[in-house]
Amino acid sequence: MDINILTVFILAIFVGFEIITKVPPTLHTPLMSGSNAISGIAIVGAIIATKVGGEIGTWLGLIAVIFATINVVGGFMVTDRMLKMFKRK
Amino acid sequence: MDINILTVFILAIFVGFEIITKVPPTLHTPLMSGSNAISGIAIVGAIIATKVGGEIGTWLGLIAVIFATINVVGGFMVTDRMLKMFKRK
Amino acid sequence: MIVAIPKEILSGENRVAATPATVKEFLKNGLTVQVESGAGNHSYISDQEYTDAGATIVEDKTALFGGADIVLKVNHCVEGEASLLKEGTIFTSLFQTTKEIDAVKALADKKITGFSMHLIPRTTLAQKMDALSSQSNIAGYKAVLTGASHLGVYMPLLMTAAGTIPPAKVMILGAGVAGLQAIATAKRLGAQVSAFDVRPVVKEQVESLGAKFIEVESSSDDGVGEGGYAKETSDDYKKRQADLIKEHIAKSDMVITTALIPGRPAPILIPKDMVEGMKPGSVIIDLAAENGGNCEVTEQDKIITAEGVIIDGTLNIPSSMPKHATQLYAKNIATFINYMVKDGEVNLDMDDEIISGSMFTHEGNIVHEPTQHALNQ
Amino acid sequence: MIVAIPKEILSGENRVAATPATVKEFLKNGLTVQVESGAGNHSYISDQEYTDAGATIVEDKTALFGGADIVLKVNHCVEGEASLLKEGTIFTSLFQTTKEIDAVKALADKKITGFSMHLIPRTTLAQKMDALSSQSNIAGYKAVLTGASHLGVYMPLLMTAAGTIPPAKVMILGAGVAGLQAIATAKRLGAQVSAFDVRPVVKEQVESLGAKFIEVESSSDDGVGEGGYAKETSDDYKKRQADLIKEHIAKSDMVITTALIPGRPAPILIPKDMVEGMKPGSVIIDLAAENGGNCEVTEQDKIITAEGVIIDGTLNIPSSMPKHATQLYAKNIATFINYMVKDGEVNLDMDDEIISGSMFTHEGNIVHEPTQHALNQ
Amino acid sequence: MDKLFIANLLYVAAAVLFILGLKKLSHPKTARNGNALASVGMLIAIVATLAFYGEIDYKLIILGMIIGSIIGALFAIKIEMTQMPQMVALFNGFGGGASALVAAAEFYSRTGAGETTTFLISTIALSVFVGTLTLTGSLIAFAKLQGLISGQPIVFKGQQVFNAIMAIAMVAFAVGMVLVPVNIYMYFLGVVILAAVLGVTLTIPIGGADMPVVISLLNSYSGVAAAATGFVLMNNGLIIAGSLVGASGLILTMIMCKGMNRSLANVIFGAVGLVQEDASGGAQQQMNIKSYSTEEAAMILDAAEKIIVVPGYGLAVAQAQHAVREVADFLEGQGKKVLYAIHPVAGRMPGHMNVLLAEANIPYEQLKDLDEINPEFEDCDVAIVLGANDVVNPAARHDKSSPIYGMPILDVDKSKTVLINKRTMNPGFAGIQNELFGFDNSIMVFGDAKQMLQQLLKDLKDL
Amino acid sequence: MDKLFIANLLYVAAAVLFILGLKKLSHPKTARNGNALASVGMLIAIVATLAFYGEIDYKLIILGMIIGSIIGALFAIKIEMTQMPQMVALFNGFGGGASALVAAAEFYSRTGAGETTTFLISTIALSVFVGTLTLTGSLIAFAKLQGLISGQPIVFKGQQVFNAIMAIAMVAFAVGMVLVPVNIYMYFLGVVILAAVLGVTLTIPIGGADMPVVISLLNSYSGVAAAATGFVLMNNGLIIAGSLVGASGLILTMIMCKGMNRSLANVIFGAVGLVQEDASGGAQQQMNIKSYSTEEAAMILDAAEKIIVVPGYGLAVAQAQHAVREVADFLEGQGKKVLYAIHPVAGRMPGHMNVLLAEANIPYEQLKDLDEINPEFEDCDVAIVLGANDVVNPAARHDKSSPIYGMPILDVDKSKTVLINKRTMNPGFAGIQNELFGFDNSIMVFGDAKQMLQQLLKDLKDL
Ligand SMILES: NC(=O)c1ccc[n+]([C@@H]2O[C@H](COP(=O)([O-])OP(=O)(O)OC[C@H]3O[C@@H](n4cnc5c(N)ncnc54)[C@H](OP(=O)(O)O)[C@@H]3O)[C@@H](O)[C@H]2O)c1
Ligand SMILES: NC(=O)c1ccc[n+]([C@@H]2O[C@H](COP(=O)([O-])OP(=O)(O)OC[C@H]3O[C@@H](n4cnc5c(N)ncnc54)[C@H](OP(=O)(O)O)[C@@H]3O)[C@@H](O)[C@H]2O)c1
Ligand SMILES: NC(=O)c1ccc[n+]([C@@H]2O[C@H](COP(=O)([O-])OP(=O)(O)OC[C@H]3O[C@@H](n4cnc5c(N)ncnc54)[C@H](O)[C@@H]3O)[C@@H](O)[C@H]2O)c1
Ligand SMILES: NC(=O)c1ccc[n+]([C@@H]2O[C@H](COP(=O)([O-])OP(=O)(O)OC[C@H]3O[C@@H](n4cnc5c(N)ncnc54)[C@H](O)[C@@H]3O)[C@@H](O)[C@H]2O)c1
Repeated sequence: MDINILTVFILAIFVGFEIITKVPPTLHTPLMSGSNAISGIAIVGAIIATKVGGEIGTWLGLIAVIFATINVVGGFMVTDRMLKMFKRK
Repeated sequence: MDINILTVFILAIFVGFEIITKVPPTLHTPLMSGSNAISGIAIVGAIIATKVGGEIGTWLGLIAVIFATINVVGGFMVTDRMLKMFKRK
Repeated sequence: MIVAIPKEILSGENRVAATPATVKEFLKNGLTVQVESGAGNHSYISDQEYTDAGATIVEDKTALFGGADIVLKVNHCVEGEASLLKEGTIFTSLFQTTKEIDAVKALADKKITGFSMHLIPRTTLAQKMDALSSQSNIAGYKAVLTGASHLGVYMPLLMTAAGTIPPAKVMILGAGVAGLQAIATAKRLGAQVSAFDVRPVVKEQVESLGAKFIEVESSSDDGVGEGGYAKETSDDYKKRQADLIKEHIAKSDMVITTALIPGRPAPILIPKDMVEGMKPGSVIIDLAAENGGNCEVTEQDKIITAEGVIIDGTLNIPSSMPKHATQLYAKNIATFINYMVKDGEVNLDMDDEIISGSMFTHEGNIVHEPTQHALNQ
Repeated sequence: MIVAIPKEILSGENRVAATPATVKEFLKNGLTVQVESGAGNHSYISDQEYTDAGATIVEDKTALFGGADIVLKVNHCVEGEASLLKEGTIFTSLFQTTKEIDAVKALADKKITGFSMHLIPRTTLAQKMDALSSQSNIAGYKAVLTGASHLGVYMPLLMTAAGTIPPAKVMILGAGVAGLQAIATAKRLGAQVSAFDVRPVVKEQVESLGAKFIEVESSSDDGVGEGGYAKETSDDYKKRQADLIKEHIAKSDMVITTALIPGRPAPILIPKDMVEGMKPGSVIIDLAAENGGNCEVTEQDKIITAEGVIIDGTLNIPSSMPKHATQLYAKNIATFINYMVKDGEVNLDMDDEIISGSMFTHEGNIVHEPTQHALNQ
Repeated sequence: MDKLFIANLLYVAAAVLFILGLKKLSHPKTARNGNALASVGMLIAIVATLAFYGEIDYKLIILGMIIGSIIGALFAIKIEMTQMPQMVALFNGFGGGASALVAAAEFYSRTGAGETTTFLISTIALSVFVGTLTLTGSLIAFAKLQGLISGQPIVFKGQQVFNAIMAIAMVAFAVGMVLVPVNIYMYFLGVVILAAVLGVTLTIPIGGADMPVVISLLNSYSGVAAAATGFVLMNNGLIIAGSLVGASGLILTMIMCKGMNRSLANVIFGAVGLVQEDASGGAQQQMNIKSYSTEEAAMILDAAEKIIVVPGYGLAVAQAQHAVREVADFLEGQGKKVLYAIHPVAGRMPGHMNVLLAEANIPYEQLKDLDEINPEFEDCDVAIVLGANDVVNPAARHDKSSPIYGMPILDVDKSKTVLINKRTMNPGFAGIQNELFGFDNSIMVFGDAKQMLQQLLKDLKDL
Repeated sequence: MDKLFIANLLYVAAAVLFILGLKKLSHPKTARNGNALASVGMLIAIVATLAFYGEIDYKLIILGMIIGSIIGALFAIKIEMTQMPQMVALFNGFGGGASALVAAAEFYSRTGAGETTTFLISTIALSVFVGTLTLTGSLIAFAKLQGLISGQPIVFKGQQVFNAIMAIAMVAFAVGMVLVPVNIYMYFLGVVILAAVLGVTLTIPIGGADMPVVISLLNSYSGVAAAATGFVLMNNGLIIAGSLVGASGLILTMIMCKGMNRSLANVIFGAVGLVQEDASGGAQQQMNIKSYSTEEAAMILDAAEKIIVVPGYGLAVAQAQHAVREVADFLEGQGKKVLYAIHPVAGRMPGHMNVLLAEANIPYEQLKDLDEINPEFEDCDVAIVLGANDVVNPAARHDKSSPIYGMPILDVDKSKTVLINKRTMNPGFAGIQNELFGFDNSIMVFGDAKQMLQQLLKDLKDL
């Protein structure tokens, strides 16, 4: 395994730990929702999976694409809807 | 160039930006001093340089080792001395 | 029905039982109001103001009393007044029924329905009618002002070019309504205030006003009885408590006493020897003077100096602040009357705690236990 | 040198010029102190306490005056006292030299060196000797207490079961030392306080006590002269200012006036018609009564009621708080004397602002300009 | 430069956008922006993959993406605001599921091609395990919140032990996958099934107020799953984004736990629900008491514009007059309107509240008596009741049997939210319970008034 | 696994320690620990290089490290506490120098070996440029602080233009290195020389209180140099640690600028010194006024144990009685002793301060009059003078010509630190200047007393 990819992994964890420090309670749910949408990055994997595979891989990949797209599209949209509510008059 | 090393670089910068958020003024100098000692990491480069080189490289490397060691040893020691002062009675 | 507001005849009484505002309330409730001419003078209310509010001014006291269905006064029924009333009239005032036995008898004989504002139960609901509270509150406030005027020293701490003036030490004995207001007022003026009362709940109330509650700290070395109670009522405890109070009084610049026990003479909290122990120039305001005083040396309605200590036994202190005393009392009594009156008619609901509780004569009988008791003695 | 402390003979004067504490200070500075028997009675200081501090008690006034090098009093030199003094004696008291011209002459004739505590310069350094400040401060404090006692209403805002009591409105005219202390005390009691003074610096001081300073807002529509000044002294401005004050006074429950102009009669700030405009039962405490009063209706040393308004012109208010009034005055005068005395000897340094400034007679001459001026008129 | 390099470069750009997006998402003012940034990042990542990742079955993918988009968008648009939390749970489950599916796809194709390095198999096992657990756990959370199954914690005896055994078994299967290639498909299936069961059994004992914490934790898991998948595919984008979400989700979970005064362990091991039950099962006679932290109270106040403070005897007992003024000053400084409602019999003597508030120098103009203030509650956002009880007891209005029936009270319940501070559920002077505390718009913040207000001020400043 | 992999793994471990170390260094309680962690990280990095990086000239290196250690240790031990800042500057210069030297060594050997890829040459140019600039800049900073050259800002006409031209020239040389390999050595020399000059000319116009900011910035630069060197050597350890330091150093620099109310641009472009001069050249007649931010004041108070508050008329004007109580309450809550010194003539009427402080309910026991408090200043850590002036004017003690000569004053100057708050340098009631403000142990915090105290409270809580 490439050492650099491990380094990337470790540094990314650090960044993840550090960027979230203080979050007002009202933002707990939107932040959760937004970060959930980001975890839809699995879509990249899903796209790649469709190509690699034999039969099973392709079909699993398709379902994965659907799932991940729901996560991404739904996630960002729901988050945005929540955040719209907070706008101060 | 390896993409991962670039990724590492970018992530490291993010970490650097994120870890320092609020520093009480009394710690400004010690923190500066401590992080200065870390920049003595050039010592690693210096060690490597001694090997690579022809004549010039080696000698430049030696001076670099001396410089970097001063930075590292002096840096950490001075930082520690400063921090010792803050200990509450 | 006609509500009559006579002029008070006890000397030194500046209050009156109605204000233009309460007159309006009566009218709104379907009653008619007659006010004796000049009744409001001492409270800075002119006859004109009553007329403007809708009352009729009556010059003749006999006519006023004789024609009234409800008579509202501040003081109890003074000699001769009872005889002017017609049978069945409702008479309401601040009436110390166990003390003014003769007046009670006169009312009972005339078959008057007598209510005393003294007897209104101290419940949350009845607070709007609680004249004892409203008048005690004035007494507590005024006591501090009078005391501070008597004092030869400043109340607050002052650090000046000519030296540091320590804050006056004020001690309040009895922290009921008057005592609490005295605490608040003395604190406002910057004094160091401590207080004592026999009721233990009062401690929290005293402290909620930022004053110190004087109490013997339960020494932990000699075991404590069930929940600490046994010990605290022990003789030793009582003695130490008394010593502590004595000690505090000796250091005080001003002592205000308000301790009362309903229906009984006021307890003596400051015997003569304690007065002797006080600093010359210090002041005692005895708000219990009317009931015999909490200080042994107090003389009713007099300001005396004994052993260099100024002892003020002035009676009827609320009357010295007539505008607000009248305003509050009138509101209390009007709330009470309007509570009984529906659409212009009185409804004596004997099941009602407030109505039955504050009634002392009815249809020729004395219906208040303790008053009956006092009569029999 | 002998310092003599006579008993005050003006009626109603409870103060005295020394306390046991200041006696000790004199002794430490090498002086001898003689106190007239009973001098401290009204201030609750016994002869014994003076003796304990190191003073000698003298029964005979003539002997006391005749033997003294320095005589310290509270009041000016009352009839007969001057004749008892020996030539060259230093006499110091609260002396209104422009008013008590005869007494000044008597002292000058006797070649007495006279100092008045009234004339001590109002500098930062001299504040320890500033008896005017210490006594005015008492007056301001006491004025509020007396006023509140006269009032028919509460000072603070109270929201009670029998209705909401609005805070009393108190207006202070003249915000020197007495006025500022009156503001502070009235605020302590919870009143709504506003104040006015002719000196513009006072605005900040009034506001620093949390009270409102009454002033005409400079309307921006009609152009402002150099830095706003021209306009503010215009007749229109003055008129609007007067109207504003009148308006405030009409709404006030209590007005305390303290306005003085050194060496001149007090300005009339409340003419009769303003009194008429006030609510019945409201109160005016005129601290300027001694100098003629700020209220036209004020009668010196009397409490009167005019148009339903109580007007208190009581004189010598500090004397009604004798313990502290004496303590502070004695400290002021002792600081002044000890300032002049080095090792038991008086050193009259005429270059010293404080010494020369407060001297009014010396070696047979009247050395104080305005006094000289008053004498010539 | 080769295509993969470009793709990777774009992944890094996407990652940077994710980082910035998450940062902004945690500040109220920039949150919406942050979400937009993150979504742009996602777009870049997707485009990069489609454009530079070589032979892909575009038709299939476009089909899948269209289906997914429609479903996702429909859900997101149709859902009601109150159902947001379960939506997040559902989406999250899909995300976890996708990771697991990708890993599974890789598993079949790579093992089919004979690749069985320890690294590959173990990352696949991890991805499948975490992904599947996330999927089933999220579905349970969704079902609970949506009311499909009971929202109450469901517990049974030996649950912890059962879970532990399952977890151990699953790890054993995973180890088996690596060590015993012969049975690899069987073991794989075992891992999938056990992970699915674990997802259910770990989530089912949690309920009520703790659900958000669980969802947040599951969100963190889905990040971990994505990262693991990233290692399977050796894909930078997945690794960075996945570990970002994994780490930040964990932090968020911990922040949420702290806000509820719980430890994370408490939540993970399903003990949460039990504690919760104890606290609410007390003497409150059917009242549904909502106890909030000062932090949450601060958020509520932050959103309010008109606030009415109702002081009572408890404020005096706590001597909190200065503290309340500080809080009010701060709120006014933020442009809010603050009034004080003084009930005529609040406290223990006439004018008790006046004495108290005068000491703290609260301007008289802000003090309103009963008649003045009662109409004001209608359009008041938050009424803060501080140590008052009898004077805000609605029983006085309707309960003829109540000893205080007929007394006029402060109509705090008319305001949008009633924030009540007292130390316990004990009654006040009149000795009677107060139904107000259980009203839908009532919120309790327990504690001594002074301490509570001081903490509240701190929290307000920290927002 | 191959050796390089192990070395790289250890570098990552070292980087993690650096990160944790820096994090801990920014909190007072963990700072020392953090420093230790970072030094362990460095040890790991060094050992990893020595052990796993293949053929190295151990003898030479050990020699170099011994020499360096001795010099570094001697400096670190011998130096006085007051000289710490210049020490940091010096060490930092060496660090930057080392990076430049390594890059130079690589330059000679790699170009010697015929390697001249754009990437290599440009990273070398960057490393040499930043490293050299750091070296000379740091040396100037050291010299200034050590008093070897004037600490005052040194400015000349056209400085900015000169610097700009130099910078452009240097970039041109660097581009030359990449594009015109023939003249590469000449261009290289040009870069080195120009960088050295730029280091001097950029640092020299800065002086006084701004030096720490410059050192911090140079520290950030040395990180950048190390990172650039890392790219030259394709070494993970250097890249991570270097960019960490570069980024965190920049953040720290910005924090420091913010604390001084300056923009970073202001510092970098040497305009700082000029502004500084204006501020101190005013009407203060030779007094050396130290103006602190509330944040710094908060730190000073944080370290104090006994604090005496000295209120004056200004406190009343600002109506800051409640604010001062809040601050005092907070400090007491931290176990500190707080007293109030009431001068008899503070304010504008007898007892003015008493009225004021009573309003804020400050306990009488804490108020001390002149005679009581003056002996207390001796062992007082901080005296906070709030809007008082005449009553703390030491001229009253010694200056016979002063109108207040002879008045007893509060001996605030006897305490370790005197923190004075007022709005301007205007005099008080007596109309005279106050020499106290220029005392060595005096610190001014300008502003309205109420606002200042509110900010101070916030800063105290943020510590
Ligand atoms: N105003 C008068 O003149 C007067 C005179 C006598 C009686 N009363 C009666 O007193 C009552 C006044 O009503 P109210 O609403 O002001 O008071 P209340 O009904 O007595 O309620 C006060 C509440 O404050 C809470 N509390 C006590 N200490 C506290 C602390 N340190 N921090 C936070 N909360 C605290 C108590 O609950 P916890 O124990 O759970 O904390 C209590 O429930 C009325 O019933 C009135 O009739 C009034
Ligand atoms: N106590 C008495 O009875 C009495 C009576 C009359 C006169 N005095 C005299 O008054 C003086 C009292 O001394 P002091 O030290 O209390 O006062 P001071 O010497 O008058 O000084 C007050 C200082 O407060 C500052 N200040 C004003 N407003 C401020 C605000 N909002 N925030 C922060 N600072 C503010 C002013 O400086 P900036 O303008 O720069 O802010 C001023 O220098 C003495 O000279 C005394 O003799 C006293
Ligand atoms: N329910 C209500 O809403 C309401 C309204 C007003 C008053 N109250 C309550 O009624 C009670 C009586 O108030 P009050 O002012 O009329 O009382 P009071 O005038 O009858 O007595 C004054 C105080 O003296 C105290 N006292 C008696 N003997 C004493 C002794 N030997 N030493 C020291 N103190 C002694 C009493 O405990 C009482 O507190 C108070 O508790 C008050 O809170 C209730
Ligand atoms: N230097 C010191 O340390 C020191 C000490 C004490 C007093 N002082 C100052 O001396 C000054 C005088 O104080 P005082 O109390 O003896 O004053 P005072 O008794 O002579 O007069 C009282 C106030 O009345 C005001 N006044 C006069 N005419 C007025 C009018 N027509 N309308 C309204 N107000 C009018 C005056 O401005 C003054 O403020 C004050 O400013 C005080 O601060 C200074």
